[in-house]
Amino acid sequence: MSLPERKTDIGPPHYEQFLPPVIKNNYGKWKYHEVLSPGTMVHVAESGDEIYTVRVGSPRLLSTSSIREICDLAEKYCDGYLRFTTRNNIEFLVSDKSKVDPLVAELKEKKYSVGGIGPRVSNIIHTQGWVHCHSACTDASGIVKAIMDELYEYFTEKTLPNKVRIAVACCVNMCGAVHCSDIAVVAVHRKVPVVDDENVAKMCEIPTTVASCPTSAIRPNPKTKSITINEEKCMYCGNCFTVCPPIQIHNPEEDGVAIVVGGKIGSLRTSPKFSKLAIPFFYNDPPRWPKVVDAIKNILNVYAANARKHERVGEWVERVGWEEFFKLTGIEFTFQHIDDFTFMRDTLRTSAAFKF
Amino acid sequence: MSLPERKTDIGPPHYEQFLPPVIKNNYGKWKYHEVLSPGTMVHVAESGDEIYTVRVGSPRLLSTSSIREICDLAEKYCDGYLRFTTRNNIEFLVSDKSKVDPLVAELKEKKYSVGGIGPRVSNIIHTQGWVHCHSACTDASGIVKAIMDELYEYFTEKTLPNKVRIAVACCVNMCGAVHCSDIAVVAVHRKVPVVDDENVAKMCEIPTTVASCPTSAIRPNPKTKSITINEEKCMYCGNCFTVCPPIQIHNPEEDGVAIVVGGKIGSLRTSPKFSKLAIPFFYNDPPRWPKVVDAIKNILNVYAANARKHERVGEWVERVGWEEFFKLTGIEFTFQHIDDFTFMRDTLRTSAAFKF
Amino acid sequence: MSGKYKTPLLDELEKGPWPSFVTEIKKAAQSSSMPQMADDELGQLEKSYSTRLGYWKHGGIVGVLGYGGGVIGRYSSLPDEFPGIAHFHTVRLNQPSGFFYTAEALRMVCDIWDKYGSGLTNLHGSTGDLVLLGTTTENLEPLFAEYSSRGWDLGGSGSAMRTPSCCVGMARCEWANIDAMDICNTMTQHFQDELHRPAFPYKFKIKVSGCACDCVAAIARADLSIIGTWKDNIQIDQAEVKKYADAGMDIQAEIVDMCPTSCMSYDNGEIKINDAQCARCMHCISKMTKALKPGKEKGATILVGSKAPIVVGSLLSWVIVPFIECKPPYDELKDLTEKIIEWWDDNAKPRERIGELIEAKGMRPFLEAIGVPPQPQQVKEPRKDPFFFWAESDFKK
Amino acid sequence: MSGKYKTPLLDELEKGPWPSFVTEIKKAAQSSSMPQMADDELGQLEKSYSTRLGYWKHGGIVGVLGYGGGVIGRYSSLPDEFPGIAHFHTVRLNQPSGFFYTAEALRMVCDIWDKYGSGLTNLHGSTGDLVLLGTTTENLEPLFAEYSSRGWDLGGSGSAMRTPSCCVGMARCEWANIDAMDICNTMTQHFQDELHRPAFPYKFKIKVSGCACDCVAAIARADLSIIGTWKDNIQIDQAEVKKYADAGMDIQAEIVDMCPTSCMSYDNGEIKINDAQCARCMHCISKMTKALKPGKEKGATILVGSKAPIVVGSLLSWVIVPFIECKPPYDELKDLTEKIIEWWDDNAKPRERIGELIEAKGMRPFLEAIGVPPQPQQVKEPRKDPFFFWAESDFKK
Amino acid sequence: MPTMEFEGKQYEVDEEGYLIDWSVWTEGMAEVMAKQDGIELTEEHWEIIRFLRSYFEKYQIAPMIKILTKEIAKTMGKEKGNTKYLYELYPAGPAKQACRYAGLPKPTGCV
Amino acid sequence: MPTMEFEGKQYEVDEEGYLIDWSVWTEGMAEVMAKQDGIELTEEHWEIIRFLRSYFEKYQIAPMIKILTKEIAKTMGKEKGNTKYLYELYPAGPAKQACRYAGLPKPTGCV
Ligand code: SRM
Ligand code: SRM
Ligand code: SRM
Ligand code: SRM
Ligand code: SF4
Ligand code: SF4
Ligand code: SF4
Ligand code: SF4
Ligand code: SF4
Ligand code: SF4
Ligand code: SF4
Ligand code: SF4
Repeated sequence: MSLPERKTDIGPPHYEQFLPPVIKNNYGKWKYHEVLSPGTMVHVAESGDEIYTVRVGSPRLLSTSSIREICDLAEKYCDGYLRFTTRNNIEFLVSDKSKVDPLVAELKEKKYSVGGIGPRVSNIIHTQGWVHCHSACTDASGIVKAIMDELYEYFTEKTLPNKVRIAVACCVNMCGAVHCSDIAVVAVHRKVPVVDDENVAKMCEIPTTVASCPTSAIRPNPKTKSITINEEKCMYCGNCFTVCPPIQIHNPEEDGVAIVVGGKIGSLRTSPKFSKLAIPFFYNDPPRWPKVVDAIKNILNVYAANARKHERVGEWVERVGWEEFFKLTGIEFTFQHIDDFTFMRDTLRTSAAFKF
Repeated sequence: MSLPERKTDIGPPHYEQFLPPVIKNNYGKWKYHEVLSPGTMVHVAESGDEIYTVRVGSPRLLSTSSIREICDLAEKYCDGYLRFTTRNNIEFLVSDKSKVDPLVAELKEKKYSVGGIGPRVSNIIHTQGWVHCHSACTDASGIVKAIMDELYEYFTEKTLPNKVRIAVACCVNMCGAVHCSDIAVVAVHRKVPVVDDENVAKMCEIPTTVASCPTSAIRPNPKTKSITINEEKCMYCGNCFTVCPPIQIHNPEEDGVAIVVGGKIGSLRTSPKFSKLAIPFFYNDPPRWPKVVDAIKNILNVYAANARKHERVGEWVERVGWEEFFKLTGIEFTFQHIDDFTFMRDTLRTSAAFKF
Repeated sequence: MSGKYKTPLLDELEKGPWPSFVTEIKKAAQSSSMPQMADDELGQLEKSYSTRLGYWKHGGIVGVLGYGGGVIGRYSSLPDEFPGIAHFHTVRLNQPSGFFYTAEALRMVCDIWDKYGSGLTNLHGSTGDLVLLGTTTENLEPLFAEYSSRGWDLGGSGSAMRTPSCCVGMARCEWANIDAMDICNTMTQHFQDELHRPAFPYKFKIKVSGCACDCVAAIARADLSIIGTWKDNIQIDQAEVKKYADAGMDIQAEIVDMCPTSCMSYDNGEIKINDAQCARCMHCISKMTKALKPGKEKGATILVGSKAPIVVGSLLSWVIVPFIECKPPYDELKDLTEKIIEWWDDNAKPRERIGELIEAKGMRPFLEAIGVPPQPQQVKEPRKDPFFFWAESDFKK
Repeated sequence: MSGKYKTPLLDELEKGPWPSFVTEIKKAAQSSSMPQMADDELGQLEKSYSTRLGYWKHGGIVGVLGYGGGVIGRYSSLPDEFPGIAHFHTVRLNQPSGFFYTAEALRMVCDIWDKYGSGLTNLHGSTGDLVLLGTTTENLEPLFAEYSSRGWDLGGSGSAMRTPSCCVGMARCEWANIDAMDICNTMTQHFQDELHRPAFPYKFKIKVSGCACDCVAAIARADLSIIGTWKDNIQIDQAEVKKYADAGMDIQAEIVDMCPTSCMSYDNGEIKINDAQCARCMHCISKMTKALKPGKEKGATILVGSKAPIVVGSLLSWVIVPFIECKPPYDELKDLTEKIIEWWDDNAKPRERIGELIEAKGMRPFLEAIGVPPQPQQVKEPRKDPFFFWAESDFKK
Repeated sequence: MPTMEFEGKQYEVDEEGYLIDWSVWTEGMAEVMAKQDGIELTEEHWEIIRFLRSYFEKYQIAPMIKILTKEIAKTMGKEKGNTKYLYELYPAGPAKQACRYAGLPKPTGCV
Repeated sequence: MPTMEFEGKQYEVDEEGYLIDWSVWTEGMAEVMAKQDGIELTEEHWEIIRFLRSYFEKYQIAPMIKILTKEIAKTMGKEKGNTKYLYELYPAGPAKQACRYAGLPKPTGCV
């Protein structure tokens, strides 16, 4: 079979061709929206036109078969129009109000997870993990599934003080937005990488490898034409492994995940915030990482019970103080919590006022 | 004349011998105090005993003659008891209430500056300047005198939203508490130091000199056995000059002072704060540095007009935002204001929310 | 064709209400023309679950002719045990702005993918691409020919411009101050060469959000973050304010007291805003969308530099241009972006992101190079130490 | 003997209401037995005012026998022009804690000083010493003999313990939670050897404040900052609360709304405090001293590390021990201080302050060395990046 | 581990044909590799290979593309100092293909 | 600039008697300086002077006091490895007096 004519530099298809007519007609002229249920909302245009959105959860890792099923539903209820959200949920774009309830009914019948709109837990941003990435220090999809099963009702029903954005990163490269999430899981190594001198000499750019280390723990070793790592200085970031494969960072015995909390993205009320370390380590515990799931649920519950309406996790913690966060959640405070890197100065307590 | 017997390691005289009886009797048992006027306050003990304090300003640099005059007054009104404050004011400790008014009257008659208690400008913390320090990049005493003359009524009469702590440092060693003052003057160099190679080679520890540079601008120069300074990297801190005298940092043409604002020490309401750069430079302009004085008065006035009661300068600025501070004071914002050193990350704006 | 491996651990993850990726992998084997790929993916993943170790080699260097990016080479480190995934490359298709599709278009993507790949996808990748997960080297050229002939192009990878992405913006949001989708699409088209042929020191990402809610997380993960805002006054509909109050909203506590600048008041059922003091944070607007609206003089704030924590800790983007107009054809924006990239490209070391470069060199040379003056909006607070540079030009003043 | 030089510039600074240091210099020449010192000081200063340049050489290395510190050597760089200040050393007399004096004691200080020095003083130096400004090398020994025989000792200088200082504390302040003056005096006596014979990597300063108002600025300029606090509940006198209200204080706005932890309320004329949430910041107490008082279970917070900006920016002290009892003979405090100093002395490079050393090594080795466990009170917030160390001992858990 | 035959000897390469040991490379290997890709190495191709190789030997790292294009501009003329030209010569990409021919370590990381 | 006479030659010193040029020092100068201070240099004194001098020649910096005391403890016995002992030998302070005798640059800074 001869191949069709190949093109380059055409860029993505123009979005316009995928917009439902009501959106095209009211583009930039929306007046307000209303959240009708945890999984449905309506946007009303200045013209009075309406577009209904029905949101369902997605594992993000989708088979073509599942995509086709979703397409079927979109055709049945939405003239074929659908979109995905920036957090990988599926949104059915219903122009005909009367089709909303039947769509929702069919979705629920087919066990789709309708929800995620408004002040609740939405989909978990995550990345490849053992499914596809050589850098993975844990599996992302499995942790996500385990957490979402447990927090399911926070997606489909329950209300929280505000949105809670959860993320999972399968290594410190942090391909998601873990560094600014309300609650996030990030996989971490805990052992100095093992250097295969022979292959480092053959396969690696030594200056690049030396330069890759954030703590200057790496020095060239002229004798072996390889490198040596100062064990005192190494904090297991794996950046050397990224640029030089024969430096092996994975250690299935001692790899695992940390939990960070209190980040946010939006500039509402308070500035965007980085997530901060809450729990430094759990061993990898597939398939369901039960301790990780429990810990997250605990944090979420304490937040739900203590935060004021509209307060994000980080805003609540900053209002009550981190010392209070540790007390309320019962999380142990360890040496790992104390910053000894870039932000050390910025994070140590420089005030005589604090809570006991 | 034979010398009296020399002693060592005796430490300072014990304070107890200098305490007025009423203080000794009520030590640690004070109940409350009341500010009676800008220069007088009374402390009342649980026992009902009272001690009156009359505070007067001091240039800190005092001649023995002046000290004797003060002693005379202390003897006349306070049984000889007096103290100095941590900001170098003189405090007459009056145990007999009836002597307070006569003391104040005599002080005023003798042109002492009675004041500095409560929410006002107190004495300016400052250091040696040209009077005694080789490191001085300006004179401290002169600037202090010029400022206090201008702000005099804020010491003796006027009320401000809260205390305003002013300081002057004659070089970036900052022997005062300039780095945490409401408003402060700090002398700065602006030119790369000039190296006298021959004397550096003879008189300096080269490794110490190299290590002294915060920006690693200094490299040893094996040829001259001296050092070389990378002009691009030098930010004129003078630390090399401190450890190696033949490196000359003074430049009378281009030395001058910067004004920093918004620092505080106490942990009340908000954490202690570093002062931040308000105006990067004024030329040294002895004897009265009029532009510096004007600039400080302007900042003080804007603060007085805009801050809420009990707000310190830094608290006010942080509430309204630094962009508002520059707008209200009319101070020009320059490249120098943008941190490019230790705290750069911490100071750049990482939010979409700010005022225009 | 599924069921090649026993997967007791993964099967656990088919239980529970949330949709299961394990089920998806199993389903993929049903429709793909190469079912062995998803099968072996499942088998290897089960092995990872039992040994707690991944089995992928470092990224490979495969691609399509004429492009330097868009494909992530991937090889199993156990090709003998799992031959179906000896090659298991991902293809990044550049998503349409805003992630809008028709069923028809998506089906086309699926059909081609079933023909040349594993049948597994990510909708979407973290950067925004439509990620096709798992194909072989020999299939890359035909696959690209089919996709490109049908209007789909590859996204970015490597040391290149990365696929820009954006929030839904004006398509379905009443708060969009800029046309995020149009800007995203325009920038993507404008930088096609930079996107496909890596020639930068490292990756460069662009993300566009219509307002400070920042629904595409631009401020945290884009070298260039474009965020919509306005200059004039918030539009207030007092009748609607009253309705919120009537519906039980505690306007004082939920809105006024949470305003970060305390520039609002609520008296006699009316909201008043001192707009000169408003920071346009979006809190009040987002919680009272029927009553409050952004102003009419719209544009964007340009921020630069965010990234993940490697090497010395994450960065959030820094405000560079507080306000810029954003109207088609967006010449000013393109121009500014080009200057930003040029300075970075000229000065960065390999693997140095622009945020890191600015940190290394200081704001001044960067701002001078792109022709933006210093402004208080660029800082949260001025510097705290007395160590600042002077340029020769400063002395002339 | 004054009037040797024309000083038109300095004379300007005798005008105006604030007391003039110029007048003081002129006066010093009247009483000192060496009037030429103050005279030449004035002359050289006038020259500095006209040239905008100082004329002092780098610090000299003079002192008294058996001591390594306490005197700052100073030489004019224009000894021929100003011979009176060819030598112009300062002597640091260790002040009595709290800066209390009797007229008698001060007169004695003056008399000796007029005999051996310029007649100029600083009451006090920034560290706290009673500074005697300007004497010659040959006068140092006799001067020291006279002062020491009369109960006065030198303060610190050089790479040594520096003269500790403190706020007025229990002597005249109702908020003192610790006996700042007694602690200051005790520590000064305890560290006499370290104070007089420099053997540290650099200076080490101790300052003691009775409460979080921190009237001696301990948190900003002491390597070891001791700040009084309490553990139990703020003592409230509701009758006095009422009086403040009656006197016109807006308690809600000035007190309750300014409480940083929002742990107060004011209802029906009564203040209630949720003490578990109180940060003991001193705001409410300081503004309503008749109504509110610190609790009864008193002690101190120990903070470490503050200093001026050289080398890489100022530091504020960091909380190390949130609460420690402080009762005579203060054994726990002395012990802790010794451990802190020992770790620093063992590890620091020359000219490295303890705050800088902790920054270089991390909190963990420091806390482990002094036997203090990690506690959330030590941080404002936990770390933001995922880069943290593990010790072998952590794995055993 | 796959291998590549050259002048009768076997050399280890990875699954993408990169030499495992950069130090064993000789010029002839580039010809063999190019032939496999159906590319005839012209002097223009060699210009790039030689630059890559000598740069690597000097600095132990592959040059950034911008350094490569600058060098090309210098030696081949300004109009050729751009990525377009490089992709004409090496359609699979200069970083990928030319580095392989030059026997450099496989580029890692950022993909 | 004041000078010091030694073996018939004049050497520049500062107002406190420190040699301006540390490189011109010879052992005999120490004797001269000590004599001026009324100190008789014993072997114990020399132990310190030689250590200071050799340390400086090796590292170009004066040792910290704690390094000096450690060294003394090593060579002279533990009970002498303290500042008290050093001040007995050099009442004006080891850093000040012994460094001067050893011809080291005058200590700067921190006073
Ligand atoms: C659909 C989506 C944009 C898209 O292009 O796909 C979107 C859509 C809307 N966002 Fe968003 N946001 C979307 C991701 C985000 C993100 C990005 C993220 O999570 O990675 C953020 C930043 C989160 C953060 O700050 O950490 C985000 C922060 C907000 C906020 C700010 C919430 C706050 O108070 O902090 C609002 C305002 C609100 O909820 O009141 C908002 C409000 C909205 C509104 C109400 C805007 C509108 O008028 O249409 C939309 C529906 C809200 C909802 O889902 O509850 N959206 N929104 C994204 C849906 C993701 C999902 O599937 O859950
Ligand atoms: C006398 C002195 C202590 C001493 O041992 O010498 C002292 C004495 C008192 N201070 Fe202070 N403070 C003294 C230096 C300080 C300092 C240190 C400094 O300025 O370098 C501070 C920290 C300043 C800062 O935060 O930057 C200081 C911050 C305070 C505060 C906190 C003010 C605030 O709200 O931020 C109070 C409470 C108040 O004023 O309500 C306070 C309150 C007091 C009280 C009312 C305490 C009392 O009950 O006796 C005393 C009289 C107040 C007054 O002068 O208005 N004192 N006070 C010092 C007088 C210095 C002077 O001559 O002006
Ligand atoms: C596929 C994707 C994760 C996903 O599952 O969605 C991904 C996957 C990888 N990322 Fe990423 N990154 C992906 C979005 C991100 C993001 C998020 C974003 O773009 O918004 C980030 C954080 C933002 C940023 O750029 O800093 C991100 C930060 C990194 C980093 C750290 C870069 C840094 O400067 O700190 C690396 C390491 C590197 O470049 O060597 C990295 C490297 C990688 C590599 C190539 C691993 C490597 O070292 O070679 C991963 C390949 C996985 C695989 O086998 O398929 N990835 N990566 C995302 C791209 C899909 C897409 O095109 O849509
Ligand atoms: C006299 C005094 C200023 C005054 O007028 O009050 C003073 C004067 C000098 N200080 Fe200071 N410092 C004085 C208190 C301070 C303070 C404040 C304090 O102790 O509370 C500080 C800031 C706190 C700190 O320690 O960081 C201070 C930080 C410095 C520094 C910077 C140290 C650092 O680590 O950053 C230097 C530079 C140095 O040590 O080389 C310095 C150096 C100096 C020198 C010795 C200059 C030098 O480089 O040789 C000055 C001698 C002046 C002279 O000719 O008399 N002085 N110096 C203060 C001591 C008087 C006293 O004993 O009471
Ligand atoms: S976070 Fe790490 S392991 Fe996960 S996809 Fe990104 S690079 Fe791979
Ligand atoms: S893992 Fe990170 S810290 Fe450790 S040697 Fe490698 S690059 Fe350096
Ligand atoms: S601040 Fe500088 S100039 Fe002033 S006394 Fe201290 S060291 Fe000397
Ligand atoms: S002045 Fe400061 S920055 Fe400049 S060379 Fe000297 S030590 Fe370095
Ligand atoms: S960022 Fe703003 S404009 Fe864009 S979808 Fe979110 S709320 Fe709407
Ligand atoms: S947008 Fe934010 S800052 Fe502006 S009025 Fe609303 S809440 Fe206040
Ligand atoms: S620090 Fe506290 S105890 Fe000491 S004087 Fe100030 S207010 Fe009183
Ligand atoms: S001491 Fe401070 S935190 Fe405690 S109640 Fe008073 S104002 Fe609030």
